[in-house]
Amino acid sequence: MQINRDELLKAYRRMRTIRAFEERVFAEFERGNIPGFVHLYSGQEASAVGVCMHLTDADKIGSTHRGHGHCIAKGVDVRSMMHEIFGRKDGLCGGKGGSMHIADLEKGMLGANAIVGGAPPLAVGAALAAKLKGEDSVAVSFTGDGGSNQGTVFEAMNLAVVLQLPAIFIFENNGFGEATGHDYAVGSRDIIGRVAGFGMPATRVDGRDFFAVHDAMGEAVRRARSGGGPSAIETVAKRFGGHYVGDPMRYRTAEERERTMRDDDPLIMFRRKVTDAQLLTPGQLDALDGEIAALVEASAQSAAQAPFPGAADLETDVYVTY
Amino acid sequence: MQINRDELLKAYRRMRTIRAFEERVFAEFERGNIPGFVHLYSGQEASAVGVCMHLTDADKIGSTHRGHGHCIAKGVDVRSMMHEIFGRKDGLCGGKGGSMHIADLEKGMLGANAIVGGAPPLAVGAALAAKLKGEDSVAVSFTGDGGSNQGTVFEAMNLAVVLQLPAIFIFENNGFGEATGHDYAVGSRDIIGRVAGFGMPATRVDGRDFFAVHDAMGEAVRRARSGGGPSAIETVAKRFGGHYVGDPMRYRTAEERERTMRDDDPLIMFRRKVTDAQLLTPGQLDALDGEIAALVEASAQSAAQAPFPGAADLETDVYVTY
Amino acid sequence: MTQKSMRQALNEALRQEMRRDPRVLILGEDVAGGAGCEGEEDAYGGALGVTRGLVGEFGRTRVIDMPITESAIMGATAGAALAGLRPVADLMFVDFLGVCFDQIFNQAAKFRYMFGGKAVTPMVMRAMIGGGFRAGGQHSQTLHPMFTMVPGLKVVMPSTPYDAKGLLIQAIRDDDPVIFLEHKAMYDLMGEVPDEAYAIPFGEANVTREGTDVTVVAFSLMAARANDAADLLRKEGISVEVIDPRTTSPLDLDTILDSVENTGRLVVVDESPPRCSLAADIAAQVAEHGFSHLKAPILSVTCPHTPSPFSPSLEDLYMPSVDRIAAAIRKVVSR
Amino acid sequence: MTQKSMRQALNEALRQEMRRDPRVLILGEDVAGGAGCEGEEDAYGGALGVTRGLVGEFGRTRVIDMPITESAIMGATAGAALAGLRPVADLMFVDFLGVCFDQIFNQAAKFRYMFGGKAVTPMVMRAMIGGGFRAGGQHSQTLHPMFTMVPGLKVVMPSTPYDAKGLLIQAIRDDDPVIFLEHKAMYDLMGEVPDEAYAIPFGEANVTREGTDVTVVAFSLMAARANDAADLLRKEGISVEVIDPRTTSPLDLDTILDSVENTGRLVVVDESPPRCSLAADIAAQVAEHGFSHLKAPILSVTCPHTPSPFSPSLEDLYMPSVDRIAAAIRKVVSR
Ligand SMILES: Cc1ncc(C[n+]2csc(CCOP(=O)(O)OP(=O)(O)O)c2C)c(N)n1
Ligand SMILES: Cc1ncc(C[n+]2csc(CCOP(=O)(O)OP(=O)(O)O)c2C)c(N)n1
Ligand SMILES: [Mg+2]
Ligand SMILES: [Mg+2]
Repeated sequence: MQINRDELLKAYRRMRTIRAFEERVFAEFERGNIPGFVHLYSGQEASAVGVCMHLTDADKIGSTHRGHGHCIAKGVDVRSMMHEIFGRKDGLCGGKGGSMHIADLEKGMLGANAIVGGAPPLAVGAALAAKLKGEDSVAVSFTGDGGSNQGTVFEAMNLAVVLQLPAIFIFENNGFGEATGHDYAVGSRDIIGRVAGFGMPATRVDGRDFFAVHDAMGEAVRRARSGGGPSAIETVAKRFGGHYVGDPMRYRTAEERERTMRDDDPLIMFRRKVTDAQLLTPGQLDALDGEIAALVEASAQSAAQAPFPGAADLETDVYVTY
Repeated sequence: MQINRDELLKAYRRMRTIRAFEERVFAEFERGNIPGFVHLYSGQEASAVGVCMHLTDADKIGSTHRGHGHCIAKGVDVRSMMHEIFGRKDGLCGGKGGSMHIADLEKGMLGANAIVGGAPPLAVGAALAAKLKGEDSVAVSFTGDGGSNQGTVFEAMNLAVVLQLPAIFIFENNGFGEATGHDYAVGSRDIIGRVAGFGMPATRVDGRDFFAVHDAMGEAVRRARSGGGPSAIETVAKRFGGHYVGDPMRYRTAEERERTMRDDDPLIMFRRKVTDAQLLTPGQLDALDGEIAALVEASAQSAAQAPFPGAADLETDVYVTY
Repeated sequence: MTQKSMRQALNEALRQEMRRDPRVLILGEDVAGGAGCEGEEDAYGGALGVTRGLVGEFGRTRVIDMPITESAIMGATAGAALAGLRPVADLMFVDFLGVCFDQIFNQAAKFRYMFGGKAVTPMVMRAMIGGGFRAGGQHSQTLHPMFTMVPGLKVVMPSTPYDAKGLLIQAIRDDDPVIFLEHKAMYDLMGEVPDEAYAIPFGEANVTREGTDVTVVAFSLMAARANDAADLLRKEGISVEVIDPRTTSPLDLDTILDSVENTGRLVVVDESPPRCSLAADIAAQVAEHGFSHLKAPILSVTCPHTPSPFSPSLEDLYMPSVDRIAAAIRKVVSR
Repeated sequence: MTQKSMRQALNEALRQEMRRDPRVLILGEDVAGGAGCEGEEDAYGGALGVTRGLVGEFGRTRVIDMPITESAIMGATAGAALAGLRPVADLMFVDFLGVCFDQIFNQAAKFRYMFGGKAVTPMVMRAMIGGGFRAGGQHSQTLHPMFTMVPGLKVVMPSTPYDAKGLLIQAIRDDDPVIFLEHKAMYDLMGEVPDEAYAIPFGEANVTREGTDVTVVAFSLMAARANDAADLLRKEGISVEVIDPRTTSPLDLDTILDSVENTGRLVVVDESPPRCSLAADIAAQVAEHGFSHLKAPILSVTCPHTPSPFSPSLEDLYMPSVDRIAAAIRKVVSR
């Protein structure tokens, strides 16, 4: 475990923030306060955070429809996110994006993406920019198990290999693409094996285990920053909830879901590891939990009160000039 | 060599017909008698013929922009093809398709395709139809080395594996995609290895050698017809000419091209093999050459005299009903 | 006749055609759902439940869940059609056409012409269109003008459960590639729908309100809103004729021209940004062929030239509303 | 000023901008050519030679040959632009948009709006359009209406070498995603082109012939044909004003309306099938905003509602010709 106490606290803070944020989003959605489609990340926190702990604001990530976790892991402001998801004028994207299009370019977050397979080509472009500018930054794309079949993703990987770009492809295998099992949709039943055939180092890790993800990503980032080209990582961790908030989840059994939420919780696993190894104390973690709860509470409170955008905002922000 | 004398004659006839047909097309194009873009297949004859010898009219093929060879190998009428390429009203497609869109659905030829990566999804659909109808027919798609990178191709392969369809993916590695080498554009430098990762049997064969192609295809077809699912074959054989007729070919050296045309000619290789093994006599082959030369001559003559389509043809054939 | 929702009407059309013709099959992501999962089969029945129950009757060989690979789906649909099936593909959100458009517009739509009239490609592509779900820029578009533009495609946009059933049956029986666009805000709309199968021919407009002062042309959800505007304006003494052409390609221009001949005025409502829209298309055809009847400028009511916004406050301003339609009608009548 | 071909003008624009700004780079299939081959570098310089010579000056890090993966190319272009470069992608034939449209219309075009005005995506997508090459259904389209329709995109269609250079420089300097459409039949067209760099602003039409009887609006190759028709009709005593708006989005509607105010008559020429075309778009805008000036129906001269045919005899009938344009002008003037 080559990671110091401050970093462990930061990792836990981010994972817990994702969880708390999403639990609140779920509740607010159920209450009718959040419009549109919302896809929750709970259960997969170790993937986003294990990956993004290695990244600075200069590094870029491209995300999916299930983007809250990636945003928070990348350091995007939670309050602005909440306002955006509530559709408010002072949200991160002025209320024009919403959950599926949250972006924060200053943080290197190139956007959630409501098109499955949308982000990998974009991340390859960002990696190209880094290489051309002679920077040592990297670009990361997140794709689901379902999305791993999309043609755009394969094209992006090939291009990254051809140009030897500092791009890292994360495949988040959470068991399902909507209501379809990954073993059905991925003909080879081996996402990362198929990826390896594209000619880049590719590893599968336990996506519930922050440390496993963190280690694999560390290697991929070192490789990319030093000109060693692209890599891929498959993180395996089931989502706790449905595809979207409101999904009746008939394709899962109650037992399987309960088992998952009980045995596969990345936060519990993290807490156990760091307290067992006496790296952090339960008290430290509890204190963070409280802090985060307050932050999320305040964000939701202020979001609910913030004004909506109005007619004057409808036609702005389409072009820089027109 | 599990192939009888009649079949050998048929194979030679088809390979020679492709060569003779294309030599004539080249000459007619240079003379200004053929409009549009024309892509020649010379040098790759053993690929199309080795593959299509196993197919009946009930089996389907989907082709590329370089489709003459596939058509002839599939048994499409040479005269109608020539008329089409000349843009005449009695051409195979009424002059509406041309070289890049020749199709003959009665022969199971689903069309040349001017979109790189266009055919594999179509072939998968044809394979699905065969399976659903309970027929034992198969569907084959041809793709180039350049096209092997296209997302649509990867998607099609995955789908064929998921649904275990009688689809066969032929990758014709002729060294170049336009003016780009395949080792550059295929990041893994291993087309068929990358394909194997999709979860189907995949073999690379010498695409100059009819017998090698024929053997590999035999196995793939048996597998497909008996419900064993999809396969892939990479046939390696350089094209003799440029990407299109008129290509100055600056990306090749004169020596390389001469060497290729001298040492890698599938027709010469075939002739040597069958005469060495005393399966066919030079006289038999020469007789076929003569027959084919006459056929091509007659086709070109009649094409040059055939009438063009006119105003009454412009707006027909868009819909069945409208 | 029984009251049925648009969703039920569509489901019934699919079921009846699948019973009638074994060549009809359904392809799409989660058209059944539950493949490779521990839970139930038929867990989704399509993203918004239209195909629910069909896998139970027809099995997974005819209701086929697909990986998230729209190019492969559309291509396989086209290939299967060329090879003698009559597939109905579900593209889910129409916004996804961007990842598979080649198979639709360069392949399926062009086969017949490029192959000299010898190809028959009987396929239906169902897709959900439209705003109102607060789904943002990539899940709220209509995109019907992009399909209408393409020679070789037919484009259907039903506005009632009755039409939805009859038009979908026609689409399945039709020998050409058909894009069938379902407004996602209309699935729960109720209406009278006969139990038996019936087909509504393409290219025949429905005059849903007769009137004498102004002609309003609108499709899908906008047809409903145009009817509401007409009802509203009747109280103001304005007599509005509302035409729902039901299919954008072929388009029943004759009915529109006949109406404009009577009214002299035209408003076209289109849930789409304005440029190269269906509103523009119809306005232009009338400005060419019905010019002498026109007493006033042709007005269009469309979305602005912006992507679809997420926030409810913006989306409500974005989509043509009954108020905006009524205002345009008042304006054109005052000329 | 020196005479240069359209091809040279475009090449010069790229070269000068690449010299000026190190963030400008070129991505596309065979934009250099020869990668991984035994023969020469720069073997293609783009399918029709527009980028020839640039790899020699700027190297393979700035003139990048791409695998045949248009979604990756367009996505990488958009991603690179978001990350601070100013890429110029070569899509080759515009017909290939079908395999990469999502990255153009759902991604690049929408970033700025969806991200609340915070994204800047300065990218140019060059593509070859149009008929005349006998290239058949999948290599002869123009497809500019599909781009014009999309909020967030700018669309350029130059008709002279002079305009081509100035508009391409503007496109590269522009902060929004720009589709730059080059008619493949015009690369050898010669014209006066200044040696130094200059930018032509978007949204400013060029009145290429002044006239009083009828206004003709046309872009790209059709602008040339419209000018020829105007010259022809001058001899018949018909005074034609020809407007080439040069960009379809933004569109200089004011210049068109001013002209129609004078002439009272409008013909729009568009190398595209008619439905939801740019011809329809412009006709509709004039039918709304210039109605009171109109003395006659607005006529469109377009391709028919069919795919592009291969045979020369059909393609010549398919594309709007000088004769068909002249006939439409005569017709509208006789009213
Ligand atoms: C191109 C495209 N196709 C389909 C969809 C609809 N869709 C949204 S999410 C999703 C499932 C994605 O599964 P996966 O990639 O495993 O991600 P997860 O939802 O499990 O995080 C689908 C099919 C879409 N948004 N875009
Ligand atoms: C989608 C698409 N992209 C690009 C092209 C232009 N193009 C036509 S053929 C070709 C090269 C294809 O190379 P390969 O697949 O190796 O086939 P080959 O020409 O060698 O037979 C290219 C780039 C196209 N027709 N379609
Ligand atoms: Mg998943
Ligand atoms: Mg090749």
